[in-house]
Amino acid sequence: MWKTILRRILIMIPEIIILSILVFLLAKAMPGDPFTGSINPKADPAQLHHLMKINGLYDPWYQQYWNWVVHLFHGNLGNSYQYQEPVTRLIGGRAINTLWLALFTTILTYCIALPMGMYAAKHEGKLPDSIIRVYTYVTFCIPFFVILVIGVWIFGFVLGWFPTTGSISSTATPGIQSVGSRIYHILLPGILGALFGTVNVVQYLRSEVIDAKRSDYVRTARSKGVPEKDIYKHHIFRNSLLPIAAFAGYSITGLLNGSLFTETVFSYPGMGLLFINSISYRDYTVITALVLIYGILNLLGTLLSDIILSIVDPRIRIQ
Amino acid sequence: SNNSSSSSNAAVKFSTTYKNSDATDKTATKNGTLKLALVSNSPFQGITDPQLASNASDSMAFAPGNLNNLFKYDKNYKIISGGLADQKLDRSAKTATITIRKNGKWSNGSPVIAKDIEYAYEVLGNKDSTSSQYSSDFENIEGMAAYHKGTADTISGITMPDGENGKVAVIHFQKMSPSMQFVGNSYISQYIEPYEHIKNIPIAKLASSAPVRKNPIFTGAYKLDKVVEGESTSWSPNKFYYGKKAQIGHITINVVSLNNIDKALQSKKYDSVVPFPAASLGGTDYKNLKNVKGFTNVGEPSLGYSYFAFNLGHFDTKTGKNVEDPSKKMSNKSLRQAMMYALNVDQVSKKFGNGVKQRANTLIPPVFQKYYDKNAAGYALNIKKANKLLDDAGYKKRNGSKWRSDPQGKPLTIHFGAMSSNATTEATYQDYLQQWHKVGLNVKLVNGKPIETNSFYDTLQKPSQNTMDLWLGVWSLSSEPSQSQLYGETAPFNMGHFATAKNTQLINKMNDSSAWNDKSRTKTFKDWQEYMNSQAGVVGEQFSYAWQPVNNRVKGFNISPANDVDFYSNLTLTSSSMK
Amino acid sequence: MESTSEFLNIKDVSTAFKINGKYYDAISHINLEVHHDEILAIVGESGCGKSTLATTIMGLHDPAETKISGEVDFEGTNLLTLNEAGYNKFRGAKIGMIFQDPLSALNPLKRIEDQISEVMDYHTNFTAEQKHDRVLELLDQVGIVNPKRTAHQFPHELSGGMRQRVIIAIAIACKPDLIIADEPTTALDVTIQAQILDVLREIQKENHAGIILITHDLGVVAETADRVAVMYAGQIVEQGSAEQIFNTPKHPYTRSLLRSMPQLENQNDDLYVIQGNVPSLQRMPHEGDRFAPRIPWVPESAHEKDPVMHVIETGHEVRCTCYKEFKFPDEAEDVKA
Amino acid sequence: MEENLNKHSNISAADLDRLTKEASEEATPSSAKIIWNEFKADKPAMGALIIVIGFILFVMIAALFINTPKMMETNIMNYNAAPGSNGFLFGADTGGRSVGQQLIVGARNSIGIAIGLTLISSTFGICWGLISGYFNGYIDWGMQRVYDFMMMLPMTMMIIVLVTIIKNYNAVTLTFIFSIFYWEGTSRLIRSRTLSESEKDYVAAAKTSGTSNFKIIFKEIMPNISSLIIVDTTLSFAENIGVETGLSYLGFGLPIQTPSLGTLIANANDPNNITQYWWTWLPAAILIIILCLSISYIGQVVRRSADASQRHGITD
Amino acid sequence: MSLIEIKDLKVHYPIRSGFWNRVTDSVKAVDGISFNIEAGETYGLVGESGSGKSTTGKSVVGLEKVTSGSIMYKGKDITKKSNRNHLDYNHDVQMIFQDSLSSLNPRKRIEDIIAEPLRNFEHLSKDDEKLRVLQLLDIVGLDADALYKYPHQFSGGQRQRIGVARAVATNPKLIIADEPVSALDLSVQAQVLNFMKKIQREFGISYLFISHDLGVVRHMCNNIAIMNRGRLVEIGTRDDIYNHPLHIYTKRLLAAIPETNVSQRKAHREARLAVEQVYREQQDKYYDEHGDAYPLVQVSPTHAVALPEALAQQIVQEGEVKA
Ligand SMILES: Nc1ncnc2c1ncn2[C@@H]1O[C@H](COP(=O)(O)OP(=O)(O)OP(=O)(O)O)[C@@H](O)[C@H]1O
Ligand SMILES: Nc1ncnc2c1ncn2[C@@H]1O[C@H](COP(=O)(O)OP(=O)(O)OP(=O)(O)O)[C@@H](O)[C@H]1O
Ligand SMILES: [Mg+2]
Ligand SMILES: [Mg+2]
Repeated sequence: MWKTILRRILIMIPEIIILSILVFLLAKAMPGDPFTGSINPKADPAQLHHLMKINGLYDPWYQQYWNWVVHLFHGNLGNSYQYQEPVTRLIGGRAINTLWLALFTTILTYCIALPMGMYAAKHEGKLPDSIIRVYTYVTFCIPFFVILVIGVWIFGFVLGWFPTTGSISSTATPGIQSVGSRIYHILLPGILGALFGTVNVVQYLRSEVIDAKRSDYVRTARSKGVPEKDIYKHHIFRNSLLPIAAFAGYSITGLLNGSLFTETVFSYPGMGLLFINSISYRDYTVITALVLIYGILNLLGTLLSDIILSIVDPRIRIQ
Repeated sequence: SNNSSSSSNAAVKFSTTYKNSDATDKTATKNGTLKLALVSNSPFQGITDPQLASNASDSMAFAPGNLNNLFKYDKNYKIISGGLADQKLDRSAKTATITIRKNGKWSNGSPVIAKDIEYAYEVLGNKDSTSSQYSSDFENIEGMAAYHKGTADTISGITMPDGENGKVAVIHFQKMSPSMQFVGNSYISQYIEPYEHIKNIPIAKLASSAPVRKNPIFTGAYKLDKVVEGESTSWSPNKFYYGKKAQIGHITINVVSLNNIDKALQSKKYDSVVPFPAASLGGTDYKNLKNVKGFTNVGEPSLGYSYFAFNLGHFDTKTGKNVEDPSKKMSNKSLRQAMMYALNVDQVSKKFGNGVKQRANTLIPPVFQKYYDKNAAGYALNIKKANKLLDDAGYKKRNGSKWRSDPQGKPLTIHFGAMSSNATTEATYQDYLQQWHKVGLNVKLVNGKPIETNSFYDTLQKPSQNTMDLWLGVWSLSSEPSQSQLYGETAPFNMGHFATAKNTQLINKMNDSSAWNDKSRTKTFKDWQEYMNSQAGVVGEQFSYAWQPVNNRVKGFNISPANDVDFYSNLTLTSSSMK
Repeated sequence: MESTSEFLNIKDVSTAFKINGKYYDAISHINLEVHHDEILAIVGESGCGKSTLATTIMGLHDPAETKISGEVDFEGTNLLTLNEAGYNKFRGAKIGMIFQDPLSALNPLKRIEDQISEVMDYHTNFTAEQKHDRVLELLDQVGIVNPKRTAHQFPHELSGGMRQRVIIAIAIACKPDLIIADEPTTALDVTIQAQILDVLREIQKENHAGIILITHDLGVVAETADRVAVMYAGQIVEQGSAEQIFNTPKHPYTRSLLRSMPQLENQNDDLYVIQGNVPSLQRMPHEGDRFAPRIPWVPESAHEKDPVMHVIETGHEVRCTCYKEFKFPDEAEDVKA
Repeated sequence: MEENLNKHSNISAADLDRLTKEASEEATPSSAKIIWNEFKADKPAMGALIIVIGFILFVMIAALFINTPKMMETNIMNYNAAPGSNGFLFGADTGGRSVGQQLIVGARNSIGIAIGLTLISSTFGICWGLISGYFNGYIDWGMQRVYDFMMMLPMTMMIIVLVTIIKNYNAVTLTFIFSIFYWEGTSRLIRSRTLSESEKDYVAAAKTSGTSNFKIIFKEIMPNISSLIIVDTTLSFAENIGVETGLSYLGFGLPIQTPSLGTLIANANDPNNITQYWWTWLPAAILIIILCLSISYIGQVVRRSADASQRHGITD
Repeated sequence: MSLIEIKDLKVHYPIRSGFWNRVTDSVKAVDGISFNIEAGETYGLVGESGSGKSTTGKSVVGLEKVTSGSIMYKGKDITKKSNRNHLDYNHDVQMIFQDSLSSLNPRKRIEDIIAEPLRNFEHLSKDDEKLRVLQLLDIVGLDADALYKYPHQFSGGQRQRIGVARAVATNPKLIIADEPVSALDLSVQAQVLNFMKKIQREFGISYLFISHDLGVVRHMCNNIAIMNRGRLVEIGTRDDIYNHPLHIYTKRLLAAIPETNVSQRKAHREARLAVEQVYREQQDKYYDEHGDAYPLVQVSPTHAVALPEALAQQIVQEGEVKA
């Protein structure tokens, strides 16, 4: 099993290299440079050229790429031009925020979606099922940011239940209070994200359960005299939940995508917002690093899913 | 009140001060928290060192620390005594002598010393410095050029008569400039660096170092308690502050996005926003916020303005000078004037500015009360005149075309460059295009749509470009009003390459020896404004107010530049909860 | 063969499925008895209702989609009147069932041991240890060479024959009186089929159980069955002891089936082919002899209007009197010649 | 041998026509017919179908009568005019432009993008999935690596980067950019079905009948997964209508001169507009939801008719 | 010369494992088999599930990539694709599949299904083609109205006959029939077998008849090969195999055939158990040290068995004594 995982990771390496070159080139191809944006009378263009030069921005791209790779092997992703800070540290701080939020959203998604999906499937075709299906349809059809914007407006401003910006209150003292404050800040984005994220899980789970309900092994269980309740517990739910567990890895992709929106709407300083800002500042180093990190996270998500799946499903267990 | 706005078409009048008649509630003040919002769409960067910071968010986020400002100044930004240091200029000796007050201390209790002044120049001019604020003007300081190149280890032109730990620093210039009297000039830094605090850190790494980001020290009324990266700062009184002691127990500053600020203030999440001379709550915000209960609005003319510029030549990289090109499409003065007369900026300002914006009648904004020519006519809507100018200059509709062609009879298409922004600005662009179409000029947006900021400046900063014939740009100004860096003959930011002899002469005059005389300098500025208006090479579009609502529990809120140094120490609260 | 008491008595059972809102009989008016210590084979072509009969006895039909009438008298209880909980007392405990497809009938995610002991969870009060021992015992009993190892494996790790043995182990775990085996060997090779049938027989001997063996393979029937019921189009058309059915078949359908088997004697001849097809549920005729369309040369008059079972000798019953006049077309010619 | 065959046949050429005719009368309904029957049997689905088709037609035709440049002319005097005022039935937006007209043109543009995107990405994804699923070995391996790579790319980020690079993009370019990233889902689905379909004996039969691989893929396998293709395409169409809105919200969507449902809904990014000027964004949002709901409902019906056991309509 | 000569055919499927996922082992689905099929005969291939029958069949028809060995047809080795293309091989060699439903494309009408090989190999005019299809339908006893129907509208037996019609469309010389009747009911099975025989009689087609049902094989085949784990264990005429089986594996297969004579079932069962007993006890005698079958040795002109020479002779003699 470890061997297989290791092999999978090795296979990823060329993909990551190609991605890095691609991203690097694309970032360079964007019009402007990190210093154009800071146009104000105090900034002497000569000084900007000087800065461009000492940052090697006039070198040919392969040279720049090579330098970047060399630095990368020293654990250095370069400096952010905008934030004048090592990219690793900058992203490190933001990544924690994004991952907090993502983790919370994931947990919440499953807390909401699992009962919903199972309930709907158990009462297939009846009223609760219809209601849940309508819910999933409608949520599927509303663009994510609309959910966010309206959520912020209602729960943040009108009702004032939740904070609307940031990741932590500025006055929270370290310790319990600051953890509490962090949780308080991710509640609303987390709930809204989860509301959106449930759609896939509910639909997937529902069809899994319905398939399982009709399967031969459930008929076998019935013929063993297992009561209906236990059939659901031991056979149907268990068998349909396992593939859902593997879904968690794939959902990383969706969460990361969503982070661009959630963080923008909530001014939540995570990687998504950092990306949007860095785009307008042409902060190459940050853009490159973020795309690469998101790409790697996507890869790891897939890997994670495969691993979970191979753990829970004996049929595809990796030796 | 210290109302600087007397422009005829501004609908709203702001006071720079919120005169709160309630009594200060001592306990509420002592235990309370003043909550300020920092309006920005992106997290602030967290660079507390103002010389290294590259955008305004940081200076707002760390404003209660007073950003290591050396000088106190008056409402015209002229340096006066009474700040952390006093400055004395000696024109004959070509020196500036800066003397730190005896009780000047950093917020960690250590004294402010002469080396702190000198080190500011070293940080700025170091060859590895990441600061983008260095400009060739600083090479007016003796030895600065050598230091910047890396051939000298120190700046020979800065001396410390009492030694590094003394209180006096003397700067030797090659040439004195009247602008040195003003804060924000490009010869004398207004900042100091806490040398002892940061001396062990290579200048190249300063911006990312802990003393700058994690545990910075300040000279202002408040000291930093905590910074949540990119999001918020919180402050408490600095007991080492030399001046009036700070009174409010805590100040917090939180980043709030432009989209959310109205709602945030309406729902009383903040007392006010961090005051900043060029910060802008726009006209729409004003419309939404002007009547919110419990708040009073204060404002002063902004340090920024928007302008139309025409592409008139190119930048000669060899000589380092802007050169006009008579063959350019927009070289015809009548054409330029006609285009400006065709616009109804007044209407736009009224509609979208809701009174906090007004048509710019000149290129010096009203915040510079002394220099601003309030009587300049500028370009108010006058279609008839526009048509006449065009007709007279030979821009006629030929062969039944609905568009005017150029005097040679060739079809004329003018490319208008505009930056992408919010819906109202983009509606404004459309309005301008329509106005130009009304006088028969075929004006089109470059690429058919507003251009994203970076691409916009990327195009304009090329030494020579033909993509944009005219464009709408924005300046946020330094508090020193000289124009050489914007419109000077050698200024790379003179992106329209407007460079007549008269212009060069007037701009030089702003800073030559005659300018030491305030009256004479004022006249030069007015002459220049008149000249610029007549040439229509660059024409102001809108001036605006830097305004903000203040909750009525706050007392002592005065955003006049003259109060800048003491702004935070003057604040108190009249109640523990927001009104 | 100690007792031959009947313990399952199926009386007039019909099962109808709802298709497009209408009910169609898949089996109609079935009467059958099963005795201890016997193997009753039910044979018939695909689609004639064999599985439906089995699942009806087991009560595995969704009541919303099916309509069942009649009586299934199992040791004095009419199963059809039971509720779900009541039924569960019988399923697995008194009645075991073996399904056709051995792969899909096992839960792919559970170990063999868990699947076998599950049935004991509900019908015995064994301790975990006892259950474990019993599982190994059962696996051994059904002829698995290494019970310990197999108990730990997952279904996909076993071959088809082994899976079928596991299913048998599940069915007999609680020593049921009745085992219903629905085509237990169809998916298997001849050699394995023979082994599985051996296992079934041994178990029956040990438990004195009655077995209903559903199959369409006449060879299997001939080898294993004590009594045989031949089904056609939802009805039983002939039943009797294995000897009666194979040596003196009466019903034209039974005779046709037997005749279409490749035999040593007619090696180079064509095989006999029954004309036409088994009618689908919606096209099932509800009057007259359902087999009549497939033997058109038999005169109309030979068929009863409402065919009933006729007793020919003890235990041997045939539906409809057409058997009396039935001759294969070529035989008829032979007679003429 | 040829004679042998003929000996067996007593069919004359004249009979041929008659037989052909008789046979074709007995022919089973095509899948289109089955789907149609399904719609006839399901009233709400019929309603949804009519709404969608009717709306698309309306928008396409009505948009022809709207002079877009004229419509997009600003009139700042009508700044956010309320519905019913100044002759604006649906109100006006910040630029004083009719929301009603923008809805029509915007819907046309959004639907256009959705159609284009669905066509391009589905066609590509289907071909990719078919080819990759049919051939095993290096072709499949290579195609799977490309697929893996595409899956790794953070979609929205890449689109934003691309949109930033391409200075002069419009609806068409945007459609193409989206297409780069939207074929994966389809290709994955199609591939897995193709894999299982390729195992079936009719493929082997076609091979032994001398049919070329290309023909087997597109003439044998593809029709067999056509119901899957139809369902997937319908559902992606529903999804694609909303694709551009998100980017417009982030400010990387269509330029303001090209109205779309996305640019309209993006008006909601200012919380003030949410209540104060609700007409600038709400109708577009509702429109998207209704369209998307109807289309996904249609997708469900199509899916049902593809699955014979769930059909409501009588087909026999 | 035989119609088809199969020589030392091997088909191995790679098993990948280890860190680099390299081929470390292989499934020897077919592991060196040789036999010839004569024109006009039905050659039976019998064995347990997984013994490699289908793989052999697919290799002969060209659907499987062969690892080594040769299959000669008209003097050319058709394991090479170029040779197959050159000969229009599948014009002459066709296949009937086990699962009649899956072997007919459910989206195609019968006309198109049957015409498919015609369209590829014989470019006929539209009318000629239709005529041929009708003739073919006629041959397999289906009505003309079948033309426009879809496969699912037919019963299993009818579908299998359609499969036969498609296979004979190009007048092939050899048809590989891979368990053509094992999914069918008894009565339907009879139908299909009858048609196959009829067509053979009329067109002189050869069959490679693959089955694990020895009853059916006996009914159909003149020559029979018994396959066990990728190798042949016994080859012979019908009489050789059924009446004089030599290899224990063959005997075991034969013993497992259910006895239809009810009165003899007890005896039959005992006989079977006896064979099983021998099979279990004497495995090492009949298989080599790897558990594989030995190479074939000829014991009579028609009969060969995979045993060491000496053992083969011994068993032959024992058999004669018994007989
Ligand atoms: N759930 C159901 N709904 C509708 N019709 C059904 C259902 N189950 C079975 N049938 C129909 O009932 C008839 C009898 O089916 P059944 O499965 O009992 O036949 P069988 O004799 O077991 O056939 P096989 O040998 O193929 O298993 C068939 O025509 C079948 O199509
Ligand atoms: N594509 C494949 N990859 C790996 N192994 C295979 C493949 N195809 C067949 N095998 C293996 O080759 C062996 C022979 O398979 P084959 O299908 O030829 O057997 P068979 O005799 O036809 O069996 P059956 O009677 O079940 O059809 C089996 O062990 C099978 O698992
Ligand atoms: Mg059945
Ligand atoms: Mg096979």
